[in-house]
Amino acid sequence: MTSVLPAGGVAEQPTDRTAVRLSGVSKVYGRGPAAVHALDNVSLDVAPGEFVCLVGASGCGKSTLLSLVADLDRPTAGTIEVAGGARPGLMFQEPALFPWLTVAGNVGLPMRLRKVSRAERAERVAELLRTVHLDEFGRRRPHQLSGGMRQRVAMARTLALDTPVLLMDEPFGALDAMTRDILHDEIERIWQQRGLTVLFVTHNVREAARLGDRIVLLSSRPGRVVADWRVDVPRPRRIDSPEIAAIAAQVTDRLREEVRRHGS
Amino acid sequence: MTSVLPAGGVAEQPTDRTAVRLSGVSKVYGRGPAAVHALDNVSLDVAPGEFVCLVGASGCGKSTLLSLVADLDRPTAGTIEVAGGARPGLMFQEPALFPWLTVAGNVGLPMRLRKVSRAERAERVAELLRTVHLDEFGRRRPHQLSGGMRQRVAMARTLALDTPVLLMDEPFGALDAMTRDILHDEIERIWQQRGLTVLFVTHNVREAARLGDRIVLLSSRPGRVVADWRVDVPRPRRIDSPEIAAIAAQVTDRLREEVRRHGS
Amino acid sequence: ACGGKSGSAAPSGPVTLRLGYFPNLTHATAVVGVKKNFFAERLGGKVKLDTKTFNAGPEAVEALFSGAVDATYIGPNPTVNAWQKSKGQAVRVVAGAASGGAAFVVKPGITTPEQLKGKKIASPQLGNTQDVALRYWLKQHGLNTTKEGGGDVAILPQANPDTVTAFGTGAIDGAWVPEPYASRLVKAGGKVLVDERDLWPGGRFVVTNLLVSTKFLKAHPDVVKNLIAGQVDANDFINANPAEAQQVVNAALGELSGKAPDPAQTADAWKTLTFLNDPIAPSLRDGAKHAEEVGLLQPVDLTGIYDLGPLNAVLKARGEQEVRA
Amino acid sequence: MGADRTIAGLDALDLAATASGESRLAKVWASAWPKLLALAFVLGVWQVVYWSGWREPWVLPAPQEVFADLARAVTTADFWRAIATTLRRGLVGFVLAAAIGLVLGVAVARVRPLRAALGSAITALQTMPSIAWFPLAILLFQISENAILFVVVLGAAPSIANGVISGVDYVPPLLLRAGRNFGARGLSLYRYVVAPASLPAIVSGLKQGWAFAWRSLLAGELLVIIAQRPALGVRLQGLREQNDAAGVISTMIVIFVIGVLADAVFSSADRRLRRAWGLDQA
Amino acid sequence: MGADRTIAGLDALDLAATASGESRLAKVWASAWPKLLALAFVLGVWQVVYWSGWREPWVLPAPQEVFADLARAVTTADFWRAIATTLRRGLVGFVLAAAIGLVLGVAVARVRPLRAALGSAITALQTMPSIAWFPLAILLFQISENAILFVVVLGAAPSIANGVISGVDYVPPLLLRAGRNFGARGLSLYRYVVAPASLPAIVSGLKQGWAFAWRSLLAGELLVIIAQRPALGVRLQGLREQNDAAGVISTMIVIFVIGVLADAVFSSADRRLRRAWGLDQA
Ligand SMILES: Nc1ncnc2c1ncn2[C@@H]1O[C@H](COP(=O)(O)OP(=O)(O)OP(=O)(O)O)[C@@H](O)[C@H]1O
Ligand SMILES: Nc1ncnc2c1ncn2[C@@H]1O[C@H](COP(=O)(O)OP(=O)(O)OP(=O)(O)O)[C@@H](O)[C@H]1O
Ligand SMILES: [Mg+2]
Ligand SMILES: [Mg+2]
Repeated sequence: MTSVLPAGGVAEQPTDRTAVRLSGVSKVYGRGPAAVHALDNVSLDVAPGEFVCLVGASGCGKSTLLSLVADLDRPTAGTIEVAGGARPGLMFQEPALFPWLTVAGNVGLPMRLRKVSRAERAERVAELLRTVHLDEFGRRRPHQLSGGMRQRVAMARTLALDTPVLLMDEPFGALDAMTRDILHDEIERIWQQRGLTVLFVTHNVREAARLGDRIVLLSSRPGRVVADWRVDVPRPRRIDSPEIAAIAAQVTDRLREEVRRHGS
Repeated sequence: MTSVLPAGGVAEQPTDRTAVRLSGVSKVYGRGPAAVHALDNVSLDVAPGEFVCLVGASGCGKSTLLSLVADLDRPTAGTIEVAGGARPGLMFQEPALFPWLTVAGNVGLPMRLRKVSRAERAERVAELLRTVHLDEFGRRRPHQLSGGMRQRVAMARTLALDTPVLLMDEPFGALDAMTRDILHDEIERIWQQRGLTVLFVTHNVREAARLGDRIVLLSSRPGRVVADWRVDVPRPRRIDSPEIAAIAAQVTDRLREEVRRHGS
Repeated sequence: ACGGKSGSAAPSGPVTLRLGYFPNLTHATAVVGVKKNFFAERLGGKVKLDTKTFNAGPEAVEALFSGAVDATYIGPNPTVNAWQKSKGQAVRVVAGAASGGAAFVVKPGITTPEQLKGKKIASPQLGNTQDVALRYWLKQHGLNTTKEGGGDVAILPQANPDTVTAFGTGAIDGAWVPEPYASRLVKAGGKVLVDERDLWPGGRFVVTNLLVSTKFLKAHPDVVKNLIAGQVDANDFINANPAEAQQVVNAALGELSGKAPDPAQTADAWKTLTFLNDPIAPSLRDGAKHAEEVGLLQPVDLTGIYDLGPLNAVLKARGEQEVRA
Repeated sequence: MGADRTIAGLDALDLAATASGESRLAKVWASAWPKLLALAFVLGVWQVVYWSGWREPWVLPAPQEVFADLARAVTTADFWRAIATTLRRGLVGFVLAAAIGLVLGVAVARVRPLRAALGSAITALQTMPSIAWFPLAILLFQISENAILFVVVLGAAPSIANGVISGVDYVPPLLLRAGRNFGARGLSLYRYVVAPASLPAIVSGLKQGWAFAWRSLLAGELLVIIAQRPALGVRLQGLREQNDAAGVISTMIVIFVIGVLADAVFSSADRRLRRAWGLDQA
Repeated sequence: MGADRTIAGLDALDLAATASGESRLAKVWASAWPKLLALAFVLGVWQVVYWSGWREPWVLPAPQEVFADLARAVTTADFWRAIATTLRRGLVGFVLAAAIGLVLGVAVARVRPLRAALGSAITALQTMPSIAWFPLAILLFQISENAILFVVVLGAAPSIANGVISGVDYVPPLLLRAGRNFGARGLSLYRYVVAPASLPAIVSGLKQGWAFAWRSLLAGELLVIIAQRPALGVRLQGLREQNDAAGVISTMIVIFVIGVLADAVFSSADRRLRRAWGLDQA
């Protein structure tokens, strides 16, 4: 059902079937004695169409890794390659909505930047807002929304990017269990429909098991890949199914061990 | 083990044993056709020293309720009373850290405002940072922290307020399961030591069952109290114990029903 | 059109003469000449007169230097500056326009030079005509002054309107100023200690003259001659009809500020002025010498600053007495 | 119970307006009475000082004298022509300065070598008094409207550029990162992210720029007095030279009123911005 | 694979400095060469225009003539005394204006009736030219340093107040709520939350205020020329009245250099702020 690789990172042979490849990536913030080694020699290959969940303790470097893959920051060492020159879309850990735009304006912006026609844009924005169950809120401003609603708008906006590679940083952190379940179905549907490659950071190990083809565990300071599970549960999956629970338990044990070793 | 009250709110007789009392509280944002009825006729009594968890779908009015209790906003109707004139401390849903202060400066600010001496402040800040496992990060700036670390700083800062009533809005939303477990223990310890009254918003129903004396369920638009459970599991509790799981399942079912009725 | 072009145009072609002046009392010649068309009549149909008004001397000289005007009425002080800065190349004085119109007004208690010791006296601007006159007069009466305002009498260069206000509040004890400010100080309770006319032979000293760019003068001597002829007509008119001239000047002042000054005040000031075509060359030279003596001017050779040929030709044609540089 | 619901002075005033449900009339009144009170106060003090005989009336005229002067002026065509001329010059100069200031500001804010080269020069230019530019203005533009415009633009553009720079510098990095991630690069990043995010600072810079433009203009109008075209700056100087205290004060009142109107324009832009951003509810 | 790692022009320049590990010397050089280049460019153009004989040398002097003038000036004591006097006045006036502007700004920003009463008046005062205040300055302060200070403060304080107002208006409501929740009310809310949160806008307002102060000062120094005290404003006006083009330009250079130094002070405050807030890494 699951296969645990040896800790220390993936060492597969490079193939053409790689959507995202990190080779020996390190990231150090600052210099001198105050330097923070956020990532240390991380290597990771993600196949096209794969749904990879990243888990790890708070502050272990997950967000850093995503921002490197999204080319918003440069690694201190190592290389990052994204297949076909595609720019990955990133859903940030914070909603990062533009306060000067309405909800619909925020969701429509990536399309405006791609010069999608106004009519098509309106249609797609409406569809995306339906996906995140905010169809009535298009004309609101970000400050008029609740925390969870903002997160959903951010998700719709990232989906509007239409990129083949999607990076999501705790997209459902501020959502109640029900809404989260519904959005699990939606994101799975979109992933399958569009044939996306997804790198998905979460703290909810069950969520990782519910969604991922693989679960990658990062250690803390410095961030290293310490475990990599393949989740072979057939889809559609249910988050409260015993198989998912079993995998979650296994990952949780390993995570607990990591946290104990390093402190949080 | 649990007692479910009739939906529609608490109707106990007012007693001296009330720390926080909401009577017929409504909150409407905006006016005219665009008005949002965030809360509608909410009544709720919290006994001194009680740990009450609030759950509800995204956008149902939980944050609104907390900000009314914290006196940061005025109810459109109804009254809110807090025992002994104590000002409740609120941990916001966002970290809301001050970018111009270091981590230690942020945590120390509530004490500075109370004119706590410099030496005592330094000591307490160090203690609070130990509590949230960020003892090495006192001299960092908020922008140098990860999302989960920021949330923990915000928690330490709220604890520095030393108020008898504590309001927490999804304090552990951005934390991994391990760190969260550790902080569950910490917050429970502090709550018991200080004899606090806590109103705690969470999306994690297990967390609610793990921590709460009571779990209150709000419905969506307009927000109303629709259920109120007493959690009689003796402490210390474990989040993965079957009793907690059973209560969580019960709450989840009711929540699911609510969400289905209203849409998310 | 820029200066270069009109300066080098063939004398026969259409020419534009750009003439500058200040809308104030001492420029009454120019104001009357323009408003009553004396210039236009003399210049004839072939020459277009384009007038520009300035607020102060430096702008007028800047405009003359950069070719934005071809001629301007201006005071003796900027005249000397323009001559000196351009090393005698850029400009020539071709006529005078007015004389007089400056006085030393003090608080009533002061009647003798000795009483000025330790007092604060204002002048319009360091090194200008009145400032030099004040310092020279004080020196003649044994009172020392310095450029920095030290010495026996403290001299404060100050804008004339502010001087009137300052005198009104008692902040200064007197001022050597041109008209109409001298009259205003008198109205504010001051007393004339020195009328500058009393210091000059014949009571005449230059206050306004006509400065022409050398280039334009060389290219269009006939135009300059006609301009001067217009000015002579204007001065004749002023001297023959002082009341009407005052009205014209008052109206011109009113155009600027939206409000004409009190005619009585204008009449008061008018009495101290003489409008004449003689540039009173000795007073310019003596003024410069005085300035040198009180240390406000580098020695300057004014030889050649006057070109009075066209003026004398005009005067001769009218049978009037010629003037000398 | 006795809840702690007392609010300290300042905060009570802060919160007063948050309470909704005021009628329209009440709102107008709330904005009008402080203005009227301030006006009454100033007039009162002035009148009392006048009555006290502190200074002669020709130095410090009575309020009624000034208002009589103003009443006389408003009936003349020249008064309105002067205002129209100066306003037109001010607007043209301001628009030019805004265009130059915006471009310069954006370029300097984001292109490092340009910032190193020109950053400090912008402030230095801002501190240069208008009269210093007069010779250059005449040299370049002779005696023309353009010479006045030149002085106005040199006065206002640096201020606007500085506003833009400060705005661009404080755009939250998270929003920039979001914009980049959406494929906004170069110009489109400016158009869709940097510009709107720095709009508040830009509006504030434009307001400061207007003040610089207006002051430079009133000085610059003295540079070349263009015939047959009355202007406020010339008028102010003319009255000053006539030592007409009442006239000077009444012209100051006109300048003041124009300033208040200009402020109303900027403030309404600013208020709309704050409402949209959710900043007026704190 | 062929990853899309090309970065468009502007962005490349943006990012250039993010790359760490530069040596100290390299940094100094990176900030110096654009300045030197700009300087060389200006001097070059000036020299070429001079050589072209476009204008006579007394209208547009050669660079070397101006620098010779400057070199002569710097050896005189009066030159340095003039700079010292004007700088001292500027600093005193600016500090006064800053104090008044800050208090006024905070009061107007948060007390609604005051805002309604004075909000627009502040901008209107800002647009009032310095010469309009001269009569009042003399009335109130006679012939004294205080008259100059009065004009400077009236010039700069409104600008600073406007900066403060704009800063206070844009404090994120969340931070205000957090501050209130921690028990910060009234003054302490200002001290611990509003003031630091609006610091960037305040610094920018102070910079604009300095420019206003400096310009008002150079005009105001002509108002009362105080004995034995040479000053830059007087010097500039004196040289202009003598139509001494080289002298005017060399004085402009001095004013420019002082402006650059003033900017350096404000910029370093601003840079420190941005570093602390984590804004210089975008
Ligand atoms: N300032 C505001 N203006 C208008 N509407 C608002 C405002 N703040 C909140 N709302 C609305 O009030 C409702 C309740 O919001 P609230 O933030 O209390 O929800 P919540 O229960 O905390 O949700 P979440 O779990 O997503 O944080 C939402 O529909 C929201 O859109
Ligand atoms: N700009 C920065 N400057 C300095 N240190 C930083 C910066 N950004 C992140 N770090 C540090 O890098 C480490 C990894 O941060 P990162 O945000 O990647 O963690 P994370 O895994 O996303 O954590 P979380 O789950 O809490 O969001 C942390 O120790 C953090 O303090
Ligand atoms: Mg993170
Ligand atoms: Mg909430």
